[in-house]
Amino acid sequence: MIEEIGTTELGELVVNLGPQHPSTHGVLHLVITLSGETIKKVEPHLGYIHRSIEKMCESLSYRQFIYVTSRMDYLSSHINNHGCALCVEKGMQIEVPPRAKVIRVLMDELTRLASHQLWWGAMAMDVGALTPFFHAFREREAINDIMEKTCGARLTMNYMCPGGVAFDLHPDFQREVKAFLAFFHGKLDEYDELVTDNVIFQGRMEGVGYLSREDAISYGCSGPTARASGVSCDIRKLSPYEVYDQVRFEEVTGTGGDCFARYKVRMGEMRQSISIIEQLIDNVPEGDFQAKTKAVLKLPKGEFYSKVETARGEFGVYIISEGATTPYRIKFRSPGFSNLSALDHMARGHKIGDLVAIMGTLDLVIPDIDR
Amino acid sequence: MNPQELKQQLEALLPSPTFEEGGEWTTLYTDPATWAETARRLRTTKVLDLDYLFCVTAVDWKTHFTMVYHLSSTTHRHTLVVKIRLDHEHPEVATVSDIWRTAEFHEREAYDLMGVVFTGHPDLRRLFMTDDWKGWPLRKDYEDPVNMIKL
Amino acid sequence: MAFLKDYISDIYRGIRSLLKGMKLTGYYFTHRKEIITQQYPDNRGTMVLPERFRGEVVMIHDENNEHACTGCTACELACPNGTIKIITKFDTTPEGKKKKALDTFIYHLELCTMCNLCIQACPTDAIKMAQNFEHSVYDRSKLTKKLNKPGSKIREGVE
Amino acid sequence: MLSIENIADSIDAWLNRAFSPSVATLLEGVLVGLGAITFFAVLGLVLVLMERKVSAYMQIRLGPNRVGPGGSLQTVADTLKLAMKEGLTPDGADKFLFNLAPFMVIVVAMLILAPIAFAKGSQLWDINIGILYVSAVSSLSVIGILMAGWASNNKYSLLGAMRSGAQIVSYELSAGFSVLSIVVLTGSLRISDIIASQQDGWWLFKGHIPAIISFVIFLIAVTAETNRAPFDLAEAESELTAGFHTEYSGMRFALFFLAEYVNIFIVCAIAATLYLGGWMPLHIGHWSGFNLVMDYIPSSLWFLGKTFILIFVIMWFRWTFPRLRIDQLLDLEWKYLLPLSLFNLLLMTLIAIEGWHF
Repeated sequence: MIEEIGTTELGELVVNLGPQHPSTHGVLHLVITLSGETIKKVEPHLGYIHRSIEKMCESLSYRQFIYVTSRMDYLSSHINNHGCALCVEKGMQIEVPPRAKVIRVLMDELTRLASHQLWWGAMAMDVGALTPFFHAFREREAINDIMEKTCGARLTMNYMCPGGVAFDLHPDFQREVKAFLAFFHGKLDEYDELVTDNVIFQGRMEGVGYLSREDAISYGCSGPTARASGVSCDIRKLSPYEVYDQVRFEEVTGTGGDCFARYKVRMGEMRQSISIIEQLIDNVPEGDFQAKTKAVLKLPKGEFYSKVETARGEFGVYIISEGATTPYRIKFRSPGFSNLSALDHMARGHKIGDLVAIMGTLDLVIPDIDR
Repeated sequence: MNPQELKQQLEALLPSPTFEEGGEWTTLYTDPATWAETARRLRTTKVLDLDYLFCVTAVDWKTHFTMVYHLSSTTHRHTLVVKIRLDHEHPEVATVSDIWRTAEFHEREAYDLMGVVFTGHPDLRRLFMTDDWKGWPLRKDYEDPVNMIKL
Repeated sequence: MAFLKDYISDIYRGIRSLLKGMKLTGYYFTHRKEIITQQYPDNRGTMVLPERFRGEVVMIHDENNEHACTGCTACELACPNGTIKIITKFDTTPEGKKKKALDTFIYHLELCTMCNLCIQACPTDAIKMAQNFEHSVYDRSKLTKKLNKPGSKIREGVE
Repeated sequence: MLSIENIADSIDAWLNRAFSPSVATLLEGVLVGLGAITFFAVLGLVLVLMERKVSAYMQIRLGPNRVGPGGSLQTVADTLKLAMKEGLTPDGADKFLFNLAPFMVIVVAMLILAPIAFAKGSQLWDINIGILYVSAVSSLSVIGILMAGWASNNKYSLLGAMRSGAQIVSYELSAGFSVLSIVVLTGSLRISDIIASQQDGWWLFKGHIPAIISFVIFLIAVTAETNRAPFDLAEAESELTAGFHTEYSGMRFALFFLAEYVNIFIVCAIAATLYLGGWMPLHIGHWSGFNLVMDYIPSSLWFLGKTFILIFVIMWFRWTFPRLRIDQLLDLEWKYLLPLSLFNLLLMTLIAIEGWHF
């Protein structure tokens, strides 16, 4: 890898962006070929945080493997856990109590909010505005505090378990969430004032990193990245799980396909998440928070696939079971991996600054890509 | 399109397709020799229009490999699972990265971790592992005394 | 002329959007009460952690230095990363029967991911999660802990 | 009244009493040199601390608050740390240019300090082409940056330096035109004359709207010239890690850092001199009582106050705005600022010829 770094015959500059670089949000390594400031080619080199989680899961029981998945997309760890729990429940045919379903959805949406807040701050930081990052963290911290009270941890909660959730909601949960939403409504307008409406920011976003609808589908993009190109792909709408078919929310889609469209989609999703939480927060049904399950779970022989919508897109869990207590083969379809594959296509012909902006709007989480 | 119709369409489209029963989605079996042609038909046939490849999995069954392709259509909203049985000694299958661009990365992943060779792939290299890595980590017979800890 | 009008209105809208942002940062600059910094080592005394917070695994001992661990190794089996190692011994009951009991409960804090599975697996609620989060030490071996206190024994009636 | 002028006079008198005139002149030269260097160091420390505090408050943080009262000694500690750190020279670097570049940048910054009037009667060098001298010398700093970028043997540095070159050369133009519009009004390039012409009111108020426009353009252009956000493309930490000074460490990095802040001070001082009357106190028409009170504030405080307000504005820009892209940056200059400032200069000339200003 070292020897290929240099200058090509055409006088193009080959630059290593990463693995330690401020804008890659982790250990992503991009080898970019530049002609002046213009990008000719982007080649991702992955694996700096590859832990082979799929292999690890093959030796973990169905209760244990769920917690490992928090370490993939650490920003939507709840949703990752949720996907795995759903897959195990599908295999075991466990009926989740209604209270647990609502709790799960509430937690998913709070996670999505927290993830989008972090993305917003990091996105603004990528294009050079440092202040929004701290403002975003203020709101994220409020969500983390709520999570901490109910789940006992701030980032890798391990709150979902096959059959429901690990604990009941904290008595303060509903009050605190409502207080947070009231506080956050005003802050979203501040987000717009500080970043969205800013003429420099719009100039950096509009027309940059265009991804057409066909390309978005062909590259297997999902989540806000694909929705900004006009692909309707929200798993919460297409194959609703838990109580998503009972709440009213809109699938936010854009048409631009550029960075600003992706930005707008995520901002819109934050408002939709707020609306979902508002609908559910007063309607948490009474009852059990966990179904009765056996101490040792054994999935019947067969194949089970479940997918959920994380903050980054479609997260799939594919379990192949041989009837044992551990999965025979497990495959995680991570949204970031497919979204990253479109990066080269989007970045060609743009400037270095645009590459950073595109990566920002793709919302890459490297452990999710490397697994 | 419901699974029944999908099956009928596939039967009309492909010469003597084999299906696997059970499972959530329609599962089609095909073999490495015809996969390239089958994939092209699945993608281009208007009634199927399977344009969205969302998951590519290689499974090591110790005696053979299975490639599992999860396909769905963004217009008709149906899902098809395609399975290909590969030889264990020389797992080799045609690439579909020219049909679904996302397959380029997914196939590199399968090559890297399982050692499945995709013929015609534009850039078949290690993806996660270093270029000089020995062995295929996700195979069942893979042993690595340094990096794998037995608890 | 339309070109000139667009040009000027472009400039006007641009400057307005910039001033709007500056107004917001100016607001935060002048309003110190919005500051959210927690001065961590100084606020140790007043810091309250939620009771569910998972910092480390501890074994509950009552005032008679008795715990509820039977040495059943359910937690050891539930642990995904081999954090817990239980060494059992055989006690002799007053009736002269041999009974399996806990000798040492070894807890590798350095391997623990605070996933809470051991707590859920414990049939006698002998262990719980504590709120302590300040785990840094200069010697890694200090992170391997023995959870049952010296001289402790199992509480009467716990099976 | 205690002012810099009085102190300088008394030192001069004492030196002339104690030594022969030639020795006294020599000692005065040494004193001024020492004074300038001390001023530089203190200025750097104060400005870095100010930047960190300003950014902290805008980002709802506290900022440095551990070293010294309220964190006031934080930058001193940082400088000590930087001084003690090893200054690495990368393999394959052009050692001579690599070591020269930071000094080049800092020397240029020091040179511009010469004609600036800090207070009534305290100016190091009242050269008759003062403002031209400032414009000319300030464009030399780009050579230091290009040197640093080229000599580092690092692609990020090279890209950063090239960006910086394009940027400074472009923005020199509109900064120059803004300066010219005041020169047109004053009729002199000498800094003391420019300040004296604002005896009865600052040009910002006397020169109608064109003066305000040229003031705004000047602020934008000098923000770009000093490589400050939103025009910090030369260092753009999210794109080029640290741009032209990626490879610098230790004291050489500190020199770049110091030069950046001294440059900010200088451009703000020049803006204050040109538009806000330098050390002239604020006078309003015939409010003699008010004017008397204003006169009572030392002239050095007036000067520093105006300069620091402008510095604060530039910092405010930095902590609010995202960064521009390189082509947008050049667009802004060539498509918006340059035509505007040309047109503005024309208007200003008209005003000056017709004598419409107050």
